[in-house]
Amino acid sequence: MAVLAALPEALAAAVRDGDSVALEGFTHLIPHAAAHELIRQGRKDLTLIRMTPDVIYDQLIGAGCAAKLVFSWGGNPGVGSLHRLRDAVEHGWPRELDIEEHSHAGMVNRYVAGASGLPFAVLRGYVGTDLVDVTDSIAPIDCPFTGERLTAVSALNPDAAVIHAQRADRDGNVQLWGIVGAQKEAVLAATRSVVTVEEIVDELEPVPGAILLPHWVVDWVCEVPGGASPSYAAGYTERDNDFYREWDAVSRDRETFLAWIHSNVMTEAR
Amino acid sequence: MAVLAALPEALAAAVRDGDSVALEGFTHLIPHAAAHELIRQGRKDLTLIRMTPDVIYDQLIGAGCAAKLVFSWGGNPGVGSLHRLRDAVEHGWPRELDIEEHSHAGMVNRYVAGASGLPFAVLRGYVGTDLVDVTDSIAPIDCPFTGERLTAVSALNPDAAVIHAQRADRDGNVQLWGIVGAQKEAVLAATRSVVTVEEIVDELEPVPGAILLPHWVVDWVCEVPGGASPSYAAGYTERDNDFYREWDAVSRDRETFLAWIHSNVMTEAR
Amino acid sequence: MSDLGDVNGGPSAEDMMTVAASRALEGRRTCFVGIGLPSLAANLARATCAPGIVLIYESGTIGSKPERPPLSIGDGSLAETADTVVSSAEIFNYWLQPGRIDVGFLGAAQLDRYANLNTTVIGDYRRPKVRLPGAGGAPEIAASCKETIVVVRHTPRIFVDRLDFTTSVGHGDGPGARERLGLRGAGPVRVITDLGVLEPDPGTRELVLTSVHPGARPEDAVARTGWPLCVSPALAVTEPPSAAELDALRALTS
Amino acid sequence: MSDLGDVNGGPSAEDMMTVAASRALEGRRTCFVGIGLPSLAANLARATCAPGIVLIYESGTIGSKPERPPLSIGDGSLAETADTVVSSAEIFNYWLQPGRIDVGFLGAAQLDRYANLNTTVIGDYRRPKVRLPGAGGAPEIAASCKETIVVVRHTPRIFVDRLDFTTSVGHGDGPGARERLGLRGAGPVRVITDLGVLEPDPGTRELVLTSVHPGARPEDAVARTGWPLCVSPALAVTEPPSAAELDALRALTS
Repeated sequence: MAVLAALPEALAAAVRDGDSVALEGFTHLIPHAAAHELIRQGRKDLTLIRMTPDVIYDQLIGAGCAAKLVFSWGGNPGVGSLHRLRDAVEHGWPRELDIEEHSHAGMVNRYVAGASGLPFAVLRGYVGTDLVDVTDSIAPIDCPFTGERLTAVSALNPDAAVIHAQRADRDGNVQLWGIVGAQKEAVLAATRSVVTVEEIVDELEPVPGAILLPHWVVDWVCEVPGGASPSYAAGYTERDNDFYREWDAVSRDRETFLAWIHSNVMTEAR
Repeated sequence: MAVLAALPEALAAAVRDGDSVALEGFTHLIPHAAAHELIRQGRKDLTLIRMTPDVIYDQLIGAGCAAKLVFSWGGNPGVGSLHRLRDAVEHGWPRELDIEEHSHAGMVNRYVAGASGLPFAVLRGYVGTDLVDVTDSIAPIDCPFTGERLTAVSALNPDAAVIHAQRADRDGNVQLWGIVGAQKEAVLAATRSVVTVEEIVDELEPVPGAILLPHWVVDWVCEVPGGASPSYAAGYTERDNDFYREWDAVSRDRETFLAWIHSNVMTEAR
Repeated sequence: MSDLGDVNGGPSAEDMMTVAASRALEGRRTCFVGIGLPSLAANLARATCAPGIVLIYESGTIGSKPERPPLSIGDGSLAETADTVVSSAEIFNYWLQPGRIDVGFLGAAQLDRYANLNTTVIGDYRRPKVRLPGAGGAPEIAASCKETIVVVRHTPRIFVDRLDFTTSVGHGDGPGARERLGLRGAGPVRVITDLGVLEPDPGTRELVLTSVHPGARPEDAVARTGWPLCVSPALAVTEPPSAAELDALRALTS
Repeated sequence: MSDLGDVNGGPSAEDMMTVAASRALEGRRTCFVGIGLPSLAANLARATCAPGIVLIYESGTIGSKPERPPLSIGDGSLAETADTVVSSAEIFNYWLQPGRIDVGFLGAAQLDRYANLNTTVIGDYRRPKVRLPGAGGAPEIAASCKETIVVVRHTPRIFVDRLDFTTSVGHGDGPGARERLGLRGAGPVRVITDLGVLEPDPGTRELVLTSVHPGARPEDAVARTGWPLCVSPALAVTEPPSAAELDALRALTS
């Protein structure tokens, strides 16, 4: 049952050290403000889950919040590598980072299984790739009708899902539209959920292409205007592509990165 | 690639004797006009597929078009039994009707598997019911990660799917909204598809809750205003609940039924 | 048939059944609703004891608030008044299956002492005496909702010693059956009829008559049950419908 | 590096690669587009040889018609100009997996003689020299599209004898490999580089240089390939970019 709350309180209640957390979003509606709050709260040993870890996961990893990353594509879209992710994987800085790696099709089906109350999902995927050898949550499965061999992936049920959406009403019904990614599945698969929104409104006007997360499957709703920036919220904010380009330089160097976190995250007005 | 066509031509090309055909819809957008055209064309030996066979399936079965019914709930919603379906199953009139019976959850997952290019789907279902004993397309399956036993159902890939929608554009992009049921899955799972629409428009205005079937997955689009009546098309027509109540009396008696078909279907203006 | 006063325009046995069913939703947050009497009772609950309850229909509507109970579960009013409408695939996979819905409302053509249900056939499956509509959403509602409530008329044709076909599992063959089958919901917690209320015995899981409606006698229930029905030593009498309940019911059905 | 005349403001090798890639979409109905050069080429095709082509992005947009190629595959312009936007689950399960998409466009950090691709790591998987972004949608694009086209620069770092990691399967270990693995699409039909075009030999499935771009020499391609590259006896020279192609390209990138 959704509770309207301030972001620090909601995240303190929803995300604890050692939790598995999915801050989902496919380029659109990335929950930057929530990720920064997790860094400020000094969360440790998180298992970070996401199809497309980008700048906020680079920041969480570089800030030492993560023990493990479960993902399918980790990059700065259209720009290049995530240098903090690379530094963690290649050199163990600031700490070793475990990797559980899938394809997008596999990751999204893991969320679907989690949202559906199933322990696994079936897909045509991975066959002939080396992912099968390095990832334990992939296994062959045979069709009981045709005998055909397919691939199973285990369900994802994060301890917490954190997403950003355009708006919610005062009951906590959440509405989002545009590229909707795997956000619904992540929230439905998770034990706890926090949704930051651009605004809280009296009435949710229907919007073409919008999906709704009913108040009774959401735990906390926090009004955080601009909470996706430098990502965007269709209808509210524009993507700051320059920020993503500039992040490449900021993140290449450990000291520059730490200074950036200090100035832009740790001292950000709460 | 969608072709705009007249309904008789489209159905003559899409549905042949002996085909498996899904005329889908969940109370809303039931393709009555298309079903009547199939009766007029004298189709035989069809395997009729649908989650919720209602009056049009009663008519197709009573008219002798069907050899088999694959379904999960066959009734006149809110009214009672389908008497033609009952007569076929209980007394083999006008011919024997094979039955392949599922639950809604199983049927819809069979469509999902078919639409997804998979030979089966997995669900929590059927366990402890007698459906397991009478239906071959249900089988146990074990999770390769947890060992838990679940249920598999085989995919449905009808030879043809026939649905009704609110509208299409001149390229054949189809838009439908309101209760959307399993129509998208039925079309994506089928080899061929026919969509009747209330109107063909120059431009499809976005509508909240609407789904779109792109022109390149639809084969024939036919403008048939009122083609769902006495079912309804949200935003265009209202459900004629009286017709459904009156169908109970019409369909109880074989002669009354045949006379109704003669007057209302066979002699209907094409 | 018990009769609370049809002739005087008072509540009928059917009204009492509906009201009793509506009361069973008090304190519940979400309800998966079948069509017919369950839908009427669920909407009555929304108008009386459970104003905030979220009604979910298997046609894919979540949070429907119809002014009148619809003839069919696919009525336009369910979609128009819903918080959201989802596909058939989504309603069963994302919403029903994981067990996130508090209570499921079911009817049946046959019910046995463990509240297992038949909605498939009377007689032999391959050449039945009566071909019923079939399973619909019931098997998975019965499996997955946190609890289920069954609403049926109390007649010997329905309350049978042995089902002709098991469409939906209640308490299976007794204690531990649901756990052995891997069904995650608690199963039927109450059967509401036009005569009274039955609840599974906590030990044997067999249905016990725990309440009779005003004007109905436990003997009537026993006589209309195809197995030796146990009557609770603490048998209660159902609180009669209040004026507010009857007014709300009339407003829904007038 | 071949150079078609950068100094004179004429087409660069990069332009030639983009134009050649765009031409590969002629006659195709639907294309699953990766980001970067594939997206630019796909949108160039829409502006030139394949005006009706339906572009599908893994962010869930179907029928996107952006005025400019987006920086990321989740850009707002892709959703705003799309025929429809679907969830991540739907784009992979209903649209990509069943093999209904004609052609998939892929890039890679490493490619071998059978057009198998690596986008995961350079070096050892557990302690890599370079950690690359990973698989994304590529393994299933490579498996499921009716055909795939790979667009990469022709350098020794990319054209390797042996992949450090197989992220996406091309022609596996040669003839019959895709069938043995149960991959239903035909796999890579063309590799387009800044030097020319490679196609799998119909018998051996090994990539053969079948065309060089104007100004490029087959020796350049052989020298930049980590295995003994076969050159087709019928080696063609790629038609240079037309004025219309270059104008359209400038309009997209200016």
